[in-house]
Amino acid sequence: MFYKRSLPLIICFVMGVLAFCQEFVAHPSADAFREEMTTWFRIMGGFAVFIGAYSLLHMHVTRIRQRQQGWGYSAFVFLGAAATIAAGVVEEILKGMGTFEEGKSFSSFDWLYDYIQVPCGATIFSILAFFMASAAFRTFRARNTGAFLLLAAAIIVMFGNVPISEEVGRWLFPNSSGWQMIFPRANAVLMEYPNLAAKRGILIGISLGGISQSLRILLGIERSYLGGGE
Amino acid sequence: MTRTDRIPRHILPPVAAVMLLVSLCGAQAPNGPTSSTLLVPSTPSTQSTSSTLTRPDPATFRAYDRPSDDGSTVAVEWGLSRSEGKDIYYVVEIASREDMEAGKFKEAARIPAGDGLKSDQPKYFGHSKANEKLHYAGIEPSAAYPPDRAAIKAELGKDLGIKPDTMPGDEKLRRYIDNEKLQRYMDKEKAKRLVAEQRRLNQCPYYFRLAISDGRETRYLEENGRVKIVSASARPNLLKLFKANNLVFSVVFCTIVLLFIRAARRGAALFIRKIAGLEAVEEAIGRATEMGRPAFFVHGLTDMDSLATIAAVNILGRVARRAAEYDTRVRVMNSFPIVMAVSQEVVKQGYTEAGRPDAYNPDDVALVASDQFSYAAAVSGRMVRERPAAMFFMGSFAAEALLLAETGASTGAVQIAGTDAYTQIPFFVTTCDYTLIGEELYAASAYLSREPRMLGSLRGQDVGKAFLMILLVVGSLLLTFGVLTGIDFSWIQHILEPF
Amino acid sequence: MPPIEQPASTKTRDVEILVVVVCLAAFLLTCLLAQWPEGQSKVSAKGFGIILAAGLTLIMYSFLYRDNPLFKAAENLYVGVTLGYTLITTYRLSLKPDIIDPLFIDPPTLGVFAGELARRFVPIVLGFFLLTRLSRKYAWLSRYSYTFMVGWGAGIGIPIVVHTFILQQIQPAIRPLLDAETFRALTPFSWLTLSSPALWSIIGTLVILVGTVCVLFYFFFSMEHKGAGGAVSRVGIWFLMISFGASFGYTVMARVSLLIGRVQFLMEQWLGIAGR
Amino acid sequence: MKITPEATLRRQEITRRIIYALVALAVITPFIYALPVKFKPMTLSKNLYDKVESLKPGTPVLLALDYEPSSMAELQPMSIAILRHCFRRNLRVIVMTHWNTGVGLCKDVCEKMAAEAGKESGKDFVFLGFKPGYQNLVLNMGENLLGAFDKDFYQKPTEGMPVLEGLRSLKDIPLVINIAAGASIDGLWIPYGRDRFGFDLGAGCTAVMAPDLYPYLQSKQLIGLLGGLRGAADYETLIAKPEAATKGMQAQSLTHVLLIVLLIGANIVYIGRRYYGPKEA
Repeated sequence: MFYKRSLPLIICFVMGVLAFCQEFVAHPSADAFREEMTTWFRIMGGFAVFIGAYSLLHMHVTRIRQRQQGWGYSAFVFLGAAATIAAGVVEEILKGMGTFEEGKSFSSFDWLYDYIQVPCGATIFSILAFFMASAAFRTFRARNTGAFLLLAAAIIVMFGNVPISEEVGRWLFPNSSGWQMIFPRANAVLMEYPNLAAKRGILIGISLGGISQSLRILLGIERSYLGGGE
Repeated sequence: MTRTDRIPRHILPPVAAVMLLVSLCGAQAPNGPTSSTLLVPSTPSTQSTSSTLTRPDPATFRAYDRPSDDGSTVAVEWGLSRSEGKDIYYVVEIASREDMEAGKFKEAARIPAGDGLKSDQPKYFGHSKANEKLHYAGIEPSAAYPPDRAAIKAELGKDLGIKPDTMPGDEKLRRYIDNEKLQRYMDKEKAKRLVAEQRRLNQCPYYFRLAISDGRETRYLEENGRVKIVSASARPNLLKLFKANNLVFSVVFCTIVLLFIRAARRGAALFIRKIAGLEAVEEAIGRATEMGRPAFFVHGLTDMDSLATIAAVNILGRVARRAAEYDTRVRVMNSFPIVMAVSQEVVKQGYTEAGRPDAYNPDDVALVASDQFSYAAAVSGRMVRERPAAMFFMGSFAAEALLLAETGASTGAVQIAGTDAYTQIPFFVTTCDYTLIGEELYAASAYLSREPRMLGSLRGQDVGKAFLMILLVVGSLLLTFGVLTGIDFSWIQHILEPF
Repeated sequence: MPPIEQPASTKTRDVEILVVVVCLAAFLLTCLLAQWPEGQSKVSAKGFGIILAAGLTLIMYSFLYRDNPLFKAAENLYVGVTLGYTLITTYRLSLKPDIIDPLFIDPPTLGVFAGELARRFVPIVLGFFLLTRLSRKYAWLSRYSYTFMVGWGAGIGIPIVVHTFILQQIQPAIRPLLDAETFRALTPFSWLTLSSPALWSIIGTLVILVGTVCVLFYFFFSMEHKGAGGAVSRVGIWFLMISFGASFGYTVMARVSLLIGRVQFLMEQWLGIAGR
Repeated sequence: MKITPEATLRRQEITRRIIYALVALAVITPFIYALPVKFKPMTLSKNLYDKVESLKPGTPVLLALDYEPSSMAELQPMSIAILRHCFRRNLRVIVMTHWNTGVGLCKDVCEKMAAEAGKESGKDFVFLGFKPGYQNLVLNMGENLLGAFDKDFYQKPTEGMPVLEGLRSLKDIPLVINIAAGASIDGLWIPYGRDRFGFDLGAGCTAVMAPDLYPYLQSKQLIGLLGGLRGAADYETLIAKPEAATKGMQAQSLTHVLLIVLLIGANIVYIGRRYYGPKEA
């Protein structure tokens, strides 16, 4: 129990206090300590990736084993991962043998990245552009004053941000160069005053919440990071 | 250097008290200025009697360890001269002990007159008015006296057991050691030792003298007919005093939060305002009852370790209880097994509290799908099929928020959302009838659960917010008043200055 | 755990998919292991790549019509490739240069090896502890790794948050409504004209001040928002809504940009219709 | 009036698909018929450009490209434009990323731009690749840059590289430009980098994040900001080399107009119905 719960909480507290204090210490030993610790965490960061990978693979293994709906698709995850890892390993071996030249030899690893990962990754969130258009027409409504203000601001921003607003400005006010830029300027003013003020308010609120959460973690009041178990 | 002159006079008493404490701690740091003045016979310099150059008051010329730093810099300061103007500049010269005895000085800094004032360095010296009348140069001695690279290399070779005549690159060595590896290792190690050596050199005693020049003639600062030489060595200081405001704020704020958490644990009645979205929950369930259709509760896509999910579960407790009382079916959708288990427990408890444990159906709490778009598609499908009369979206959402809320709105249900994902709030606001924004979600959860941890933190944060709001309003008003009347209130900005 | 509901008709389909997967896998692996040389065969790797990329892009967009097997397959393939890529790059750029090279490749002498090992021993052990989270029995060991990281992060986080998000943000927010120079340059009533910069500067500063304070007050929970408080909080919500509107507009812009990026790819690289 | 769920559903599906088709049309048309678009760069973009322009040749600049394929449409044009500008000004360019899924994109843009400008890796620029650690990596670089990256992406030792000559830590770098999706700017480079080590920070971000960064612009924690594709187009205009982003502005304009029309039209009908139409049961 001591080793499983109390000692980790004590270490957390001690580390936290040390980390807090080194911020206020001018002595070079504080810098040295910071460098040492951040080197540690940088190295440990490399291991953390494997946990994420494992839990993802594990999820798909479970899906296949339990024959959950759409379990066949999980095979594609393994296919993609296996192909990429194989390509990467082959490349490392070739590099070790000296037959692979960076930038000259054909890299199947880069090929998989460029022609599978990049197009899929780049496309998946662009689908939302369609959904937004449909939602804009079907459901985004000025239900109350707040939503009205929101939509009005959104329209100003959406219009002011694209070049066509300058064309429209020129068309509406062919003679006054000040008024021609009215839409981009409206956008800038909206962003730099009311938007800034609100974002700053939110930011300060979140920060205070963040500090109190850090404090709870330090003192062992919040301990969900320890994971389950006793 | 006195460190009190960066602390403004008008200051809130508690802040002053803590700062005083900090100052006292700082005074114990091994940074006593080790400066002394030496006078050596004036060396004949290019002096002419027809000079228009007036030298600054020699009494103001001092060198000392710069406070609040890591021991890399010696501060040199002197008063303004009467002949400051264009083309006139000061030269600070530095010498080690041996060089000083031999009369050899090197140029360490060249400061144009009218520039390089001590008041330009509020980080180390504060905003005292007196600083505007002093010039300042921060001198890093190792720039003038760099470490001896050859010596470092020789020493490194000795440590590795390599004789200086078989250093890497040498034919003899290449025969039995992987030369390239050794070279690389030595490069790295040398760089490391160079830094250490620089640090050591910075902290040796050095001697400084000051000259004023207009490009044609140079006149050294003299005292009693001799060139005035001052000496000092840099020392690492213990505390960064310029961060005192940060320390005070952090400590005071953390203490307040802690005190409130303790108070909440002891059962103090901490008030939380009514939250409009929560009131609407009752209405929405009432409407679902009237229409005889179910209510949907959709969790966000984070596991049980996120604050938003914890808050969502607390709100689910209230929803389930009301639904049980009104005899309306509530279906919970989520994507993590742990969240599902907790949700089942909470719903069951809600039914039990309402006195209808038999009406609880564990199948109403379902794991729908695990990844983002499948989740959105699956939940949307159910919405369309079952046409719920009330929808609750609680937790942390990402891009799926848009899809969920859109489908929900198109079924005509009353929708209530709550999320701390600020990027998704716009979509909820335009598609839902009520939205709990950011911290409101946590507040709603604390309001319902009365959990001391959340309640205390919330109240502590409120105190912080109140303090900052008052500071903003009062500070701005005082500064405006200051501009109108000419009274200097800039200390308000100075105590908040972040470094 | 109750099983996720499953329509009966999908079962046969899963088997079909599996067959397709195996065929694809065999094809791809042959290509890869043969280290497909650029330019030697008639279909260059790049050309085939662009066709494949265009195909995947179109498959992704087929989700707009309805959720379909091809979309799901592409999505899962993407997840897999990303996973493999992450693992390999992490090995290449983190584990290899930080652990393997300095310990086993670079040290010229045994003494240097010992020194490097001593420096890296704790983080490597903690790194392995991190992996115990995957075991049920030894998962508690991973707590030691987390506790170091979380403790450090929380401790350093407090002063950094105060510095960056509170002091740095509050300090520029506290300022006089008009600065001393503008004030001195003012003649009576001149600031009342619409074109006077002083007037606009006062309004601007005031908007930021009022907005920040009102938004903070909206998130202030220790007081009922009634009367004056209610008014302040209402102004706060208006400011919030305007800022959400700005976020909304920018989010729409972002998604449209992503779509444009894909269309650009399809039109220019795949179809070869070069726009102007 | 009783409408079956199926009928409603079908009607909704049809509307939905018409709108999808309209959006597709709005995006594709400008690639076939070019629209005339002229625009003035925004002040925020100009500020960043001016900063880069003011640096003397040989000044080190760190480019942190923290994004992955999912936001490359917005950010890759920025990286291209900024790298081109840096190389044109003969700055010493150091490139890195915090995202391991973005390594390939960074490598691509580095190699292409270097080849275009005739720059040599290790001498004129260096691509450091990826390291895990996020804020710890930034702190680590702030103490010891070469310790954090003792080899570059191509596994060449960084010690002794001419491009890194005299650079011990982030304190020696006057300008960092962070092009980022996600919380990299306000979560990493401002608190752990800029505010501690004192360099100037310029940023390019996805449009989603841009509104959140305005407070830092006013407090001078950021010296300039490129927001989304528009920011990229601005930068391309500023360096007089219009490419993908500038071309994309035509489609962007058209699609925004379409969306605005849809939004306003639907809301006018909604408000009209709500105040003048029959009340819902």
